[in-house]
Amino acid sequence: MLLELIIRGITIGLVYALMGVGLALLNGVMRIINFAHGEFYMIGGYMAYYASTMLGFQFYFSVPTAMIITFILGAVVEKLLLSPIHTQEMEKPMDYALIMTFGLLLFFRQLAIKVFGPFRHKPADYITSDVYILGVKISGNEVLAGAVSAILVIGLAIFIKKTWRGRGWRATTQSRQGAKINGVDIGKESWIACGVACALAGAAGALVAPIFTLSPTIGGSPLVKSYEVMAIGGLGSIAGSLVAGLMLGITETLGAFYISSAYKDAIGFLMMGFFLLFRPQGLFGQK
Amino acid sequence: MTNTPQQTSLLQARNLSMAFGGLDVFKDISLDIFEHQIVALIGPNGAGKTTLINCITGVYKPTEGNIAFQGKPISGLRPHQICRAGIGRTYQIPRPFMNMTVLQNLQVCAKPGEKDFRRLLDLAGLWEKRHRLAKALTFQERRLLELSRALSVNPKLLLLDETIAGLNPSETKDMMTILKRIHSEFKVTILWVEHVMSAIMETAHHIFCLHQGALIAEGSPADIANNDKVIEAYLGEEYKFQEK
Amino acid sequence: MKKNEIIVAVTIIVLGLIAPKVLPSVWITVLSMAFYYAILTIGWNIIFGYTGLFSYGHAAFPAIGGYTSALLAQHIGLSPFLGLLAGAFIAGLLGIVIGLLILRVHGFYLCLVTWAFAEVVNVIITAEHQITGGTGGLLAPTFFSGPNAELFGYFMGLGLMMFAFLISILLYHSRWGLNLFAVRDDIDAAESMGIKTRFWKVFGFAFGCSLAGLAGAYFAHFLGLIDPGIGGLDQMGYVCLIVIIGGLGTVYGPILGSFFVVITKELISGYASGYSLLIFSVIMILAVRFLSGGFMEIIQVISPRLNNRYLKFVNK
Amino acid sequence: MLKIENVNVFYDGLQALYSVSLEIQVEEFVCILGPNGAGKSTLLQTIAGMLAPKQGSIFFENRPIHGLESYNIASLGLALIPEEGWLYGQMSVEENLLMGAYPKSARKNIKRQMDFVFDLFPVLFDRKKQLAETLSGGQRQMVAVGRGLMCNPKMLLLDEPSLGLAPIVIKDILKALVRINKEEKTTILLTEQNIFHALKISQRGYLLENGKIFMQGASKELLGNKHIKKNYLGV
Amino acid sequence: MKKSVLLTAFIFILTVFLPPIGAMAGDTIKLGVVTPMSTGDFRSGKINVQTVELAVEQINAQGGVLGKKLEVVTADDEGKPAAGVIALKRMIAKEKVSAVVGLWHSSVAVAQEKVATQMQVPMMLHYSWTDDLTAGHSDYVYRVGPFNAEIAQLALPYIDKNFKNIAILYETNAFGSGFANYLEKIAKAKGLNVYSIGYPQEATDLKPQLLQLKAKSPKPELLVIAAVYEATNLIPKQALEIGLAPEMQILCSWDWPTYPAFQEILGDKGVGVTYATFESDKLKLSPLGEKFKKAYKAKYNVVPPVFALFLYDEVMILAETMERIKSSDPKDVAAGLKDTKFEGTTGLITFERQEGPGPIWNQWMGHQLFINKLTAVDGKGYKREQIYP
Repeated sequence: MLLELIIRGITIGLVYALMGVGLALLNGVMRIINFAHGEFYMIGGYMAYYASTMLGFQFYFSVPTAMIITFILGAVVEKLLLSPIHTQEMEKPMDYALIMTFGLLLFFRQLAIKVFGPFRHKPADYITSDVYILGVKISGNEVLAGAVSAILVIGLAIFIKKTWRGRGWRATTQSRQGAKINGVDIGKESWIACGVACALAGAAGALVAPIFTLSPTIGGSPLVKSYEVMAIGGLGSIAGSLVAGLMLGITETLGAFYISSAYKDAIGFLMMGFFLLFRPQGLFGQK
Repeated sequence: MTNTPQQTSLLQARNLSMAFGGLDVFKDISLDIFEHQIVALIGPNGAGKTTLINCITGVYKPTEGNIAFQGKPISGLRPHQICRAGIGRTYQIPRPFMNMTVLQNLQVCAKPGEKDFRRLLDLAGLWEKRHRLAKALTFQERRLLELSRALSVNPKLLLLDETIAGLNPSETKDMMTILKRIHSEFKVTILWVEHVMSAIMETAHHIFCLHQGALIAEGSPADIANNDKVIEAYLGEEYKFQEK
Repeated sequence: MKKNEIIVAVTIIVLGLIAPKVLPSVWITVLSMAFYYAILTIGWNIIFGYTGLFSYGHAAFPAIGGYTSALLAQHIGLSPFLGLLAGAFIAGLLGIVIGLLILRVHGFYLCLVTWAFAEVVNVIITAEHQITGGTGGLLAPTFFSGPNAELFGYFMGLGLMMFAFLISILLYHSRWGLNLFAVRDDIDAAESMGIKTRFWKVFGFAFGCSLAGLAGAYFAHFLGLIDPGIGGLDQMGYVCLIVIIGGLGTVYGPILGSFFVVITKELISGYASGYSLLIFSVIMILAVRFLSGGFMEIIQVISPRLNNRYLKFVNK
Repeated sequence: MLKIENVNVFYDGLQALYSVSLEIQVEEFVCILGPNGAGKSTLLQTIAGMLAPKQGSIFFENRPIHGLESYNIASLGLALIPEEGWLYGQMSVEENLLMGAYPKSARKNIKRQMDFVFDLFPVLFDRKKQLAETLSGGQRQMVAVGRGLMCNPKMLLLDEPSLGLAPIVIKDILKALVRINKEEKTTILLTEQNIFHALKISQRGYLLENGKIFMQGASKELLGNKHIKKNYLGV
Repeated sequence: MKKSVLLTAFIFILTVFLPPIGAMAGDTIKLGVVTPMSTGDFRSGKINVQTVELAVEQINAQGGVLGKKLEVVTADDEGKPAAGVIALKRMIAKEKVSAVVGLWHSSVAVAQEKVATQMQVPMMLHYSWTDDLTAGHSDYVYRVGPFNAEIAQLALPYIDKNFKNIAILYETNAFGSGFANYLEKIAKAKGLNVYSIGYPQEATDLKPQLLQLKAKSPKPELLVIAAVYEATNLIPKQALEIGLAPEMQILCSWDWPTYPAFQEILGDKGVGVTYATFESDKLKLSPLGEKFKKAYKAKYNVVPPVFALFLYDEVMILAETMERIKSSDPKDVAAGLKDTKFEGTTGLITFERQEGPGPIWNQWMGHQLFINKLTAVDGKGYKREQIYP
């Protein structure tokens, strides 16, 4: 049983990591708190659903479609609504971002109810057969979600580490002024980074859509998880987010089984609270 | 030099050291500040002057050494306790409470019952503007407000951090007048960190010179001006460059 | 307490007393909700607007207050009026505990920690369904019974709101309030100027929480029911919205904002039922995008002179 | 090379620069002297586009740059080495240096520039995998200077590179500056509090006081100037 | 200061003693429908509204009630107790309805019951199963439909006959907890081994709970799902995915497997799931019931679910009661309902006052429970087979 729990924890943990990584990126480059992150997850899920039902796409087309649309949406949102944070000198940028993204959360959720309908939808299973990992039966969808999440997170980590743009983003995270004088166009990088973060959330939504199904309100839980991942892994740390996601996934699964399934969601929050209070730099960060 | 300095020690620092993450800011500093003097603390940028002020006011706890104020040890106390013991301070960049009115800025710090705000604000020339928010004031006015706020706690010792930096000559002159008035009218001892040498030479009774975390000289203005080490610290050592 | 504020307070009381006679009776519920939000947001205004602590877990405290009072009424038959006190007391007590915990975190971290706390409270309420009734909620006795119960509940709310309003005004003009403002504006400078910042931080936080607890208990006994929705994230969003629209850190802000938001919501839902939240979120986004200063900014944009008068009015 | 005309800059409501004008020729080594708070950093940051002048104009190679964003200015070959360093603490020395070559135009000859930087500061070569925040003050300053050099700049703006450093380290850095000026033909504009250092290695100097150019002249002349000694020590 | 206090006191006295402006009596009789319309089980809510509209249409076509037309007013309770209470309060205050029907989720109705009693407006329940709703014996709450204790009793013989170890997965709300507790009690009394686990109604990941069941020994042979919210469709799917089903049989507590969403989510994996229902080809309808079924099919092009029958009965009962007592005043209607004797769609409906505590005071009883199994699936839907009785 323990083995089964750990394997399940890892699969879900990878999806958490994917959500958290996007948020960590956003927070690093733009220094804002984003409450609408979960809504891009929801939109990504719906986009994959429509791509698969209306256009008949297989998952290797429908998931990228969802990512492209959420990328565009994220970039537009940044350009129109969030950019004043770094283009104008704001007295309280955090409050602005908080309330703005909260407004976006409400907006997307309500719009989704009107556009997609309040009904629960589910795209056709991406992989219909089950997979056995170390003798544990796991549905193909979950394996796919875990694997693609891992690939995306590692891909982002490599992108951030190796490319000019990625290096620029990391530089912006650590010293905005330094990045400015080194020639980083923060306005432009912000919308790209925001788009990428949203695309990652959209990918997560698209990947788990056949597992947990879709409804306009599904954005809440992944939002919460991504904040937990980000806080545990350290603000702006990609590697930290990956480890934190796995840690959260495994702890939650084990906790729900051995302690109480009703308190499953509290586990992540308690971990987050603990880290914020006693190790605010996260798992890997230095003070 | 209007007053005759009395030789009672108000603040004693003994073997003070401060380090951040293994990096020494200053090391083994001992100094005495005597009552009713204007004492200046000079030194090039990065010498550790502001850190010293922060140690005295309790913002940082010195890694080693003791500070005594009026004979009582104050190191390890929280800043508000040190303030209540009679030490007021200002900041390099003025930090009044921006979203409070000028009057509120004074009211909040003063001990209850002492209501002589008019005198303090007249000194700063801000009585007319007492209902304005601090953030609506000019830079110079904010600095004056901060000064009168520091006086409102009835300090025995006032720590000033670069009070005339960034002021133009006429403003500097005004500020000097105000400082002298504060010294004579409010009977406070002043420890003044400053860069502008001319101002210090004119006002201070006693000068400490800090360089790279060590006290390299102390004495009267005249002594300091002719001190080789001080000149060296400011003008730099002679370096020989291989110039073609 | 200034003359202007007395005038405003009396006007609100007068309008509040007349309203049930002239407005259709459906407005009683609506306005009572506005009273609830006003008490709740006055609390948050003290925490954030006065003390400068961005608590994103404020919605947990009405839940705590409401459930405390409802449970006490259920188990030991405590009267709803004492339940208000109990709710405020327990919420304040928890506020002190959380306030002590969050002394070491600032800004973004503070926001996340308080949010985590609120969500843990919500999880507990949902998980302990044997005690709290789970998502179905818990029944609570109403203040009064009989056909006029709602009207009396309304007056009760008006009274409580005025109580909270007066407290926030008194705090605003007192030395206590000044200490909170100093902590908000510059905590280091405040500490160096002899203010016990740790104490005032916890005080401001717990005080606001206790008002939120009061609001929660009122909500429970007005509706006769409390459910976990009261502590949800969307409620927190409303709290932010109300205070920001009304004007952060001002005495009138929360009340102005509450009435504006609740009444607008009611009017919108009358004309475009089902679209109300959508329209509302658009208003919210536009308001934040273009008017970060709330109503104050509208006044400023329209007329600087009016703004000066307003400032004088508030601060005099 | 660089021409500044009547620039007025306000900083947080306070006027920091009062109609400052100066001109720097190609391959010149110019220093700006002045006490703390005189406006030296403000001036350099204004040139680099971090602050916008309220009035006045700035020309770099006869191109107006006063309206440009800092990232545009960086790609023109004008590198600022700020007082606080603005290093990327969680990135390695090598990555910090690479960031210096971020503008597209600078990415071609990274190898050469990197070698030059390591030649200037051999200590950095040994520590190139180390995180910047673990370096000592002097090494950080070297990284900052090296990062500025990575884009093969036509002109270098240095803001108090000797600040808070031990004499031996200051010596290394100043030596490096002389080399950069001579070998790379890079124009240098340097601000210093320590006038002796600055005047010793520069060709020309400006004295900035209270946001105004108080005096200017060849370094040798200024070095002997009585006013400067008086102005600094009050004797 | 003094002046303003006096002024306040004066106005307070004035307002408290002045009579409020009364609402005008309208020229229609209003019937309220408070039901989930946006979130919660809004699909059923839609059927509720349609049913009432159909019934009112029929009544108005025959001349209305007391010479006036009946008018339907609807309100959304969002499936949430607080929203439901506010919706009901507003409905009563604003519209002056004569009675309220269509109430759905038990947890919402439990809260609404207090409001209706306090505001003295009769409310009628048709498919909210919690015993407590009528256990309070309020004069304003009536139920034409089944309730938890009754359903558990009806299902028990089937469970007892086929299984030894059963598991109950329930929503932690009034309906779910109530049903699970009662079933557990009577099943244990029969000597069955029962595991029961609750979960919050919004949850979409039920694997933690299912994994706990999977680790139990002896293994449960039957999983009873006591749930109403939409996410519950995921439980059979997730049970299959972790390998708990199909060894363990799944029994859904009512007929939501017949809804289209079930097929969308489960597809061919839904085959083999069983569910309890009141609907069957064997269910005998009265002539009124047949007539309603036909009319509903004609108007909405689907066969009405069984709860629509109960709701239809309620509207008819209300109309009949008003005619009988010659009044549409809510208080009178509530009193008049006690003497109901109405030949409904499935049989005679009376609200007899039986002795003793429990839910059966204002409750019509006359149900038969069937258990169906999904046997095959094609493009149109599942094929089902009745396995009990």
